[in-house]
Amino acid sequence: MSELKIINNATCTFCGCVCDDIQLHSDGNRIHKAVKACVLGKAWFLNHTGDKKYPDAIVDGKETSVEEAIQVSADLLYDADMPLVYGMSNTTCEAQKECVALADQLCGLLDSHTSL
Amino acid sequence: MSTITLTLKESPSVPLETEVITPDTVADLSRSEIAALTVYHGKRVCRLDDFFDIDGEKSEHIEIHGDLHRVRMIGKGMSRGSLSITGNVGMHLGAQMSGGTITVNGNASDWIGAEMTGGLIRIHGNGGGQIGAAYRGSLAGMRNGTILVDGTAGLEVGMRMKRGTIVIGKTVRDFAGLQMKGGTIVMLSGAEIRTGAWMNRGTIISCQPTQVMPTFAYSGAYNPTFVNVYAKHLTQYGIDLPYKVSAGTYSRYAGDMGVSGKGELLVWNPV
Amino acid sequence: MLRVTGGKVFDPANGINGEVRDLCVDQGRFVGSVDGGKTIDATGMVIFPGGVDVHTHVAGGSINFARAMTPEDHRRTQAFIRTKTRRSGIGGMAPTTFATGYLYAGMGFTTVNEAAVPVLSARHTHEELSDIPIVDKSSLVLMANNEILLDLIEKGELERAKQVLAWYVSSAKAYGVKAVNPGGVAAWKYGNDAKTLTETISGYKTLTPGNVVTNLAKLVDELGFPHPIHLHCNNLGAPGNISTTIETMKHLEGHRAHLAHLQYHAYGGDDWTTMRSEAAQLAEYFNAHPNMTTDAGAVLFGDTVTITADGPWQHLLYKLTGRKWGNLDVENETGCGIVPYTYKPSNLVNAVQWAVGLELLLLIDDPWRVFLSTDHPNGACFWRYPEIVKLLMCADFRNECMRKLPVSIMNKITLPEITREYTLYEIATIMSAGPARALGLKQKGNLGIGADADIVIYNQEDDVEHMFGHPRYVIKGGEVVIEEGEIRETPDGREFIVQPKYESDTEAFLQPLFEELYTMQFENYPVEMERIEHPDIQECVPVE
Amino acid sequence: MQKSKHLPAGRKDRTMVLVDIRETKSVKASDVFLQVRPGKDFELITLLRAMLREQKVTDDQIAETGLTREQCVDFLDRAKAAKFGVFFFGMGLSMTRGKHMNSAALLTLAAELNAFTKFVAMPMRGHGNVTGADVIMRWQTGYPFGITFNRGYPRYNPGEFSTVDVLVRGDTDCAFIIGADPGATMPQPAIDHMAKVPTIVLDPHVTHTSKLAKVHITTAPAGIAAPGTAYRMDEIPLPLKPAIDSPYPSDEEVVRRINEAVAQKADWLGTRPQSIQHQPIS
Repeated sequence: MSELKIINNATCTFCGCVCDDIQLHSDGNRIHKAVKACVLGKAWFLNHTGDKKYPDAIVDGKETSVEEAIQVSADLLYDADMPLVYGMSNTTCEAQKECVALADQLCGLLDSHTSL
Repeated sequence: MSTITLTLKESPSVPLETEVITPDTVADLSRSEIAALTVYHGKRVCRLDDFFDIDGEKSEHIEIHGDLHRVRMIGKGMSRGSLSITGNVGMHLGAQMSGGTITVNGNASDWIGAEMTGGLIRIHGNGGGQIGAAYRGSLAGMRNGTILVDGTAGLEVGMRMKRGTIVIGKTVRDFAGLQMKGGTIVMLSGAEIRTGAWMNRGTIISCQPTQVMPTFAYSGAYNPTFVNVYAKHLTQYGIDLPYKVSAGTYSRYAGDMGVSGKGELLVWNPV
Repeated sequence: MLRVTGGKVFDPANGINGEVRDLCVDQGRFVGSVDGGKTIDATGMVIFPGGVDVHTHVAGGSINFARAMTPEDHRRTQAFIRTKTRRSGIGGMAPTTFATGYLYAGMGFTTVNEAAVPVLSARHTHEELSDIPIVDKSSLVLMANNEILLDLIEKGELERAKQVLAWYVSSAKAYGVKAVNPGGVAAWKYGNDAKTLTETISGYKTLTPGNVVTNLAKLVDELGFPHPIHLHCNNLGAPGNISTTIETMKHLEGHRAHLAHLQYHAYGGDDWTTMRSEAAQLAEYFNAHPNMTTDAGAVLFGDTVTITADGPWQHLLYKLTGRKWGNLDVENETGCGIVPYTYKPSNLVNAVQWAVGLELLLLIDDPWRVFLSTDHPNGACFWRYPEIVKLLMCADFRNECMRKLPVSIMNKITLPEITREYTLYEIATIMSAGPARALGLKQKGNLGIGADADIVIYNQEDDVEHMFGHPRYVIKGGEVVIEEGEIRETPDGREFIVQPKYESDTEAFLQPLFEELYTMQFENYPVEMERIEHPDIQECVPVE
Repeated sequence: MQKSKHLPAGRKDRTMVLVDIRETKSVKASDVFLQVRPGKDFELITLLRAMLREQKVTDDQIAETGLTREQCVDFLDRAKAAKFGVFFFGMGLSMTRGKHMNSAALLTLAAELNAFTKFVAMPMRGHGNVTGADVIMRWQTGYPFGITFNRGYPRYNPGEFSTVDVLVRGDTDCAFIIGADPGATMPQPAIDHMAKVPTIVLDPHVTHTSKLAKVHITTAPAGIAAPGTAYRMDEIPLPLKPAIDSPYPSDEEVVRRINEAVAQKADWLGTRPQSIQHQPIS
């Protein structure tokens, strides 16, 4: 286990309040403490780890590489007549911009959690 | 009278946008020109004859057959002629039309006659939501014309409509006449809830008991003369609107007080 | 490398008035000569430096709110279709970011100044600015209603105020300072406004809008920002506000200042029915005081959406129109109101506004001090500038337009008496050279050696509206971006910013105040330099 | 709690009114609790609008909403007397019968209260950065959600292009899901359609949606292992500070690589014009 580092004024993205006054104590693989976080925020920070819990990628139920999965995804989206890009709640603005660009490039549908 | 007949080959896998199917577009076109009209199948740019068998040419009377539930925008913006549809049809039927007639033997989806300014749409089956409504953000829905639906209708019927008539045969869902500014909605079988919410002007007539918003004030029972006139006008479409004093009276509710509205909701009380 | 040959060059910054010159470009800048490369034969064509918009609203929380409020406009307006290399977009009253770049470049503008950014929204604004392609950008932060700053000015702690101002501008990665309705937006938090320069601002003991105006102008000069204080005067849009405006200008004596959209500040009369133009009075004072520049904030008839940090005004406008209204509050910094609006020639007030914008452009003698703007999108959308150019260049056209106005306004405006017609040289001044100079951007608005190679090439046409709306070529940083109405390339633009120095104890002073007032952490507030796409830091030189 | 020139005593200077259909733990934290009858939010807000403009309403009409006249009058008095009022509203309003109209009702009431004092309304957004998606879509496309690009430019129509409707009607033939688990939350017909068409999921976990998908790619959790930006529900962006190292790539990286892979393929846009002056369709 590497040395414990403290991150001040970290931002919690569990809910829409997006508190930015959290102090995180992390060993790089696991967050041990999330000071000032609420119950929901604590669970959010403490439940994620740097462990490899899941396969990198799965296609048709079989484990595969990210690169392979990206190629399959690109083929499927490209071949579709009306692809849909949806979600974008639990992700960064930078990823969201890529998603809008994807829907634009695909001439597809684009929608977020807001419409639910 | 010659007719152009379009028969859907098979139901498209994703929505097909066919605003080119209007009498105005095809009136002067040959069969091959009609066949080459552009339609959008999802993201693909296609020809009309990729999806339809086409018979006839140069006419402002169109008949369409098939399962058209994914075919959208038929008759959009048309100003003349007739469209006769056999089968269920998709969204935006006759939206923004200014004249002519559309008849559907089947159901039609949302946005029938949205923002229309004239003409007649008659649906013999059920209609969807937002009939004669304003598109999101627009200040006004239908400005004139007539929409008759024999069956049920969905949400927000006549939303922000300014003039014209909508008649719904069976039950209407929530928010009929939402933010209505004028015109008339007749509900032969009543509605679910929030009828006339935020209406400013206009008339909603319910021929069955229906729930009234708490922001409508009861203001007496009577038999308004204009209903008489209306009823006679609607008999030509086979619609039977009660108006005889001997048969009952209308309870009048004024509202919506939430917006200081001067609209009225008339609910028929048979004797 | 690029050479543009044979064109009639209008380069007011270098005194070139329609002479035939060759232009040489290398590495994005003008050079004395080039060997090889592409040549554009511009024989018979007119060449301008790329346009510069000194005052526009194209990015940030408020315009983005306006986009959400106006789907009906997006549906009816111009749409840019996706290509293999170019993003799609929507034009209209509040264009999307990509379309904003296409539309500005499409009429030959290569630099735009976003004129109103709350520091809290600076991070957001920069994100949007980086999504506006082709043009170079700068932004101004709102400072005239900031609680911390106003408290310091009230207490007379001006040196501290200067440090705080420098810190804010530096943190926001802004280019300069904008003041909107000084004290009025702060008063709006109490449901009040600040309509004169001498009344105490609600919530303060002694502070007046006049104090704020004078001190902010002084601080900006002392910090030496390339662009002076950019001021939206108190009492915008109200009949009789000419007295407030003249009073404001008196408070600015001895300092540099840019007065935004003066059209909205030049009215006489007591109420809406008696409202009249006082453009002549305003121009007379302005002509005699060379410390100031302005932009017209001209109005054109038609649909638009109005956006301003002036919350009280927007609530009034909402009540007048009875249409939609959006209202934003930006913590202790500022606020914003949004109201869609249609200017109609039959409306007396709108007709006066239309005339005042043109009168100011025609009655202010020095084209180096009055610039083309519509306060986009408030007076009209920026992509309608070519219509204003035609109104300025053709007195006959102006008279024809005036015939559509109600007869009863003729004694309320000066426009019918004005015969002045702008020359191409003057148009190049108000559209490019002048605003570039006012912004302190030496590399913009001129075609001299070393400047950025932003070039507009027009076919010379009698229909100047068409001519200015459809450049033959637009070249940005030496790259052909528009050719015969087609978008060729969509390179990223740069962002001009300043990084004024402040005393090292400024943060220690601010942090406790900040923690009491703000809902976010002090550390997370400044925008990191990495967030700015292609930053171009401009020097600050204190003004004596 | 923050103090200011306007509210020097912090929380003590503030009044919190809680409106809900049942007593929750939040009641303790609030100063006033109003228990509205389920499904009567729209009616209550519309009644308050009527009372605000001094229209006559009867006690019976008020009683329909579950409140008394005293409660309504007290609430309006407090709202009007406030220095700065805010309505926060959540899914109990926006996701129950009436949906967007319930939200619209509250927004309008807030607007009308500005005749008396400063008042705003703000949705309490659910998951993390959904506000960011709204904000970005608005500046890049002009619309906040419910968008189609099928004509090569953005068009908007919630109900037509919104996901639940699209899936239930079967209007899409390939779904790309990121930062959401609709397989756990959407109506069954929507889930069935996702299972029928090829679905691609990006998520830090193997989710319900992953299990019915053709492709799942594991990504680093945003803000915990992946850096970037997130918008607070009042549209203020904040920087993210990752605290752990993830063995997985970020969403941003994976979507960018998919974008690049699609860009390698032949163009189907072909013959469309570069821009159109007036859109032929709404």
